[in-house]
Amino acid sequence: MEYITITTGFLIILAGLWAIMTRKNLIRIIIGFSLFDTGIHIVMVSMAFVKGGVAPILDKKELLTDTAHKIVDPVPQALVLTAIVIGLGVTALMLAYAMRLHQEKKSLDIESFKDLKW
Amino acid sequence: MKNFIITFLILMVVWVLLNNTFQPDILLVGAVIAVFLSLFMCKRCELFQDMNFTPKGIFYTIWFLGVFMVELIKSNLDVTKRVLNPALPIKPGIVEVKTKLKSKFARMLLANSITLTPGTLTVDVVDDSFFIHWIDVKDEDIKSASKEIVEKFEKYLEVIYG
Amino acid sequence: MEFKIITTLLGILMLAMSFIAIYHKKMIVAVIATGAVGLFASIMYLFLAAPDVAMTEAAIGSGLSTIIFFYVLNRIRQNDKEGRESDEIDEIPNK
Amino acid sequence: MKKLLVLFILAAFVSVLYPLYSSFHGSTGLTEVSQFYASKENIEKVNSQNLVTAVVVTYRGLDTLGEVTILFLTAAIIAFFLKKESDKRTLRKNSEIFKTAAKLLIPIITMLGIYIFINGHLTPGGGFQGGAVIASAVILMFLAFPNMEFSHKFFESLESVSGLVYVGLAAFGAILGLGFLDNAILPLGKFGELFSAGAIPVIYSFVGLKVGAELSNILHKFKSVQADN
Amino acid sequence: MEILELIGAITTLTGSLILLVASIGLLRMPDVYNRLQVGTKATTLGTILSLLGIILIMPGWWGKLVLLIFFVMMTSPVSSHVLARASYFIKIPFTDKTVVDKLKVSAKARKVEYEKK
Amino acid sequence: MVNTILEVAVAIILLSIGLTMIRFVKGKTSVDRVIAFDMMSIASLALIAILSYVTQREIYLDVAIVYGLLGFLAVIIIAKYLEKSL
Repeated sequence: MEYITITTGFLIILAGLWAIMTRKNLIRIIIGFSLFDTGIHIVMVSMAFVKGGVAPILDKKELLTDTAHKIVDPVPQALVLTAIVIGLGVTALMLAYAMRLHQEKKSLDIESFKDLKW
Repeated sequence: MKNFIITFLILMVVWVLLNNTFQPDILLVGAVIAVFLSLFMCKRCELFQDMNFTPKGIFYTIWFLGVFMVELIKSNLDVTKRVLNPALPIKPGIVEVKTKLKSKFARMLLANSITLTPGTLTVDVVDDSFFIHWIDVKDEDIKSASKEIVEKFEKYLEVIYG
Repeated sequence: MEFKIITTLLGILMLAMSFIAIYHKKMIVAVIATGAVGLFASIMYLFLAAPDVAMTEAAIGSGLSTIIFFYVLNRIRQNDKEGRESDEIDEIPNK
Repeated sequence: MKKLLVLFILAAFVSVLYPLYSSFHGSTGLTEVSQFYASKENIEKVNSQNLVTAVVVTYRGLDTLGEVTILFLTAAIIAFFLKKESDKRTLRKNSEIFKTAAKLLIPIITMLGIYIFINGHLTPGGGFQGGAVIASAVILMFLAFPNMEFSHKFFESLESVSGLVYVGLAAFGAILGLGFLDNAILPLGKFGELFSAGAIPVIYSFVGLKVGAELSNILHKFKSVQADN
Repeated sequence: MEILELIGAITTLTGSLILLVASIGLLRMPDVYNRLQVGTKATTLGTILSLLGIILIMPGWWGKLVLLIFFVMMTSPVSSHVLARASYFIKIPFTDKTVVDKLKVSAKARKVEYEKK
Repeated sequence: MVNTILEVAVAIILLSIGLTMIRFVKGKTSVDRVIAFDMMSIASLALIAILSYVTQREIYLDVAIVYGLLGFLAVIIIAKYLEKSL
């Protein structure tokens, strides 16, 4: 099963990258970043999956003996949990920038922001 | 005061359902949080003002739930019949119905029940008339439409919410 | 229960949704599709035995970020002089 | 021409990722670090049912501190960038049914958020998820009653007080000689009950309050000025 | 005990069948309002029946499942009402089979202009 | 026996999610797509409940509650955006 999810994750990463590089609208580019994020999270969680493992929450007696051989890896899950929250912060920040740029130039097209081009 | 007590009770029920135990320490924590929340949220709300706490009211609440479940199942049989029929027998339209209910909470319950029962969907509410999208219009007149759609719930809600 | 088939179907749905998110003409449909990718991802995390991550993804990655997207689209529409939607704005040649 | 360049970049990316993908054969066991975290003596030392929470709050507690700081910085930068316009628009009145339902649902949703972050060491969830649920209750309030006054002062002071308590609790462990963000500053309790796992529920509750206040602030910044409903 | 589990499983199966009917209705109905009708009713009952089945199979879990049922019953009609109100406001067209529109008459009498799309 | 019936139920729910997906792609108006999104999220809620029985973990139901809540909020905010009163 982990092969299927990891493949999905990589394909979504590629789709997000494609959106970032080919789309013109700023909001669409931010959507691409969001997809990229989701793909990376799926890849990381599927790397943590152990065959036959259960969720690392020990609410049953039988899980307490020899825990390490029954659960899936908790560390990558904790990292992904952190990454999702930071992803929200990054998305919010990018959207605020996009809104500000639209207030300045009345356009969302990335081609119209070439003040720094030489 | 009535509002405060009812909000507190609802929050406690939610807390007990979530934890699914009756241990005293958990109940104590829940009570502290619920008192704090209902003090904080219920400064101005007048949601449960008109509720009647008589035995008759409680009996009618249970009876209302039963009627509602029966109507929900009937509505689904109706929908299934219409959807699976190859001819797609629908005759939709928006009709107007009147209600006598004054309490806001009762009106919300009435609108939700209308939405979940056979072929009707509340589209808009203006003063005391509800505008309802009916999938199979039988009667365009206000009075007979009201009788068809509203009355079966209204008589229970009238008792519960005075 | 055969988890493999269910995850395969979820993966196909997610890929279709991300395709819609990239290529659909209307911006609001694209944003809804992004939210749907998050929702399916959250179910996939449950199959991968990660309920904590699933809850975070459902609440934050899919829920709150969709809501922020809509607030921003609304303000862009408000700031635009003619009240155009965000997907109509970039069609104008800006020369 | 440009499409070709993009394709080339994508191909380069794929060629970098491919070894990672092809060398993946599904993990068969935990890594050494995780085995250390999941060993019997360490579980008894932290006494938390949810191992993810144990990792997030104690072992990797500094990361969480940094994450909360990042959220705070995001809120500050957004407030700096977005200027408030003062235009007043007339909005369409909300339907009465939606308002009544919101009045009923807001306390219940807040209760749910509090449950999620207090039980962070027993069930999935914790400070971040609970904070997000509380923020969604605030959004429901924005949607149902657009011109209700939102007391910035209260939320900002809630945020700073809970942040201070969080750092204070973390430093308290270091003062006692146990380590920064150690959970043994409170009695550990019996495994699997609400009052167990030492300071984890307390710390996570304050993280939850802080995250909820911060997210509500960010969302309020994105909401435009409105009047006349 | 086993009979109860079997009844629960069959209830869940019924719920999923109702969800299937809902999705077929979503495909077949001609306009937004009719789709909304089918969607709301059938999904609500389908979900409630599925959750009831799980309660019958695992009676120890009733707390959270009852809360979930209450939640679905409270939120689903409200969200569909808000959607219907919005789609009437932005003048999404009715199907040709529609026979009567009382809301239009009433809006004219109250001098409320709905927005032109 | 119970497991077999539940497998059939899961297959039917997945089928209905797929059919809803067709409506999402075909669309016509944005409101149609929003309805499809709402239906998908509610159907997935039933899927999560069945999954929590199959894996015998009660804790998954917490995820389902949060899931339902956020789906409801998303639908409301889209409706308010469409009628230009956000």
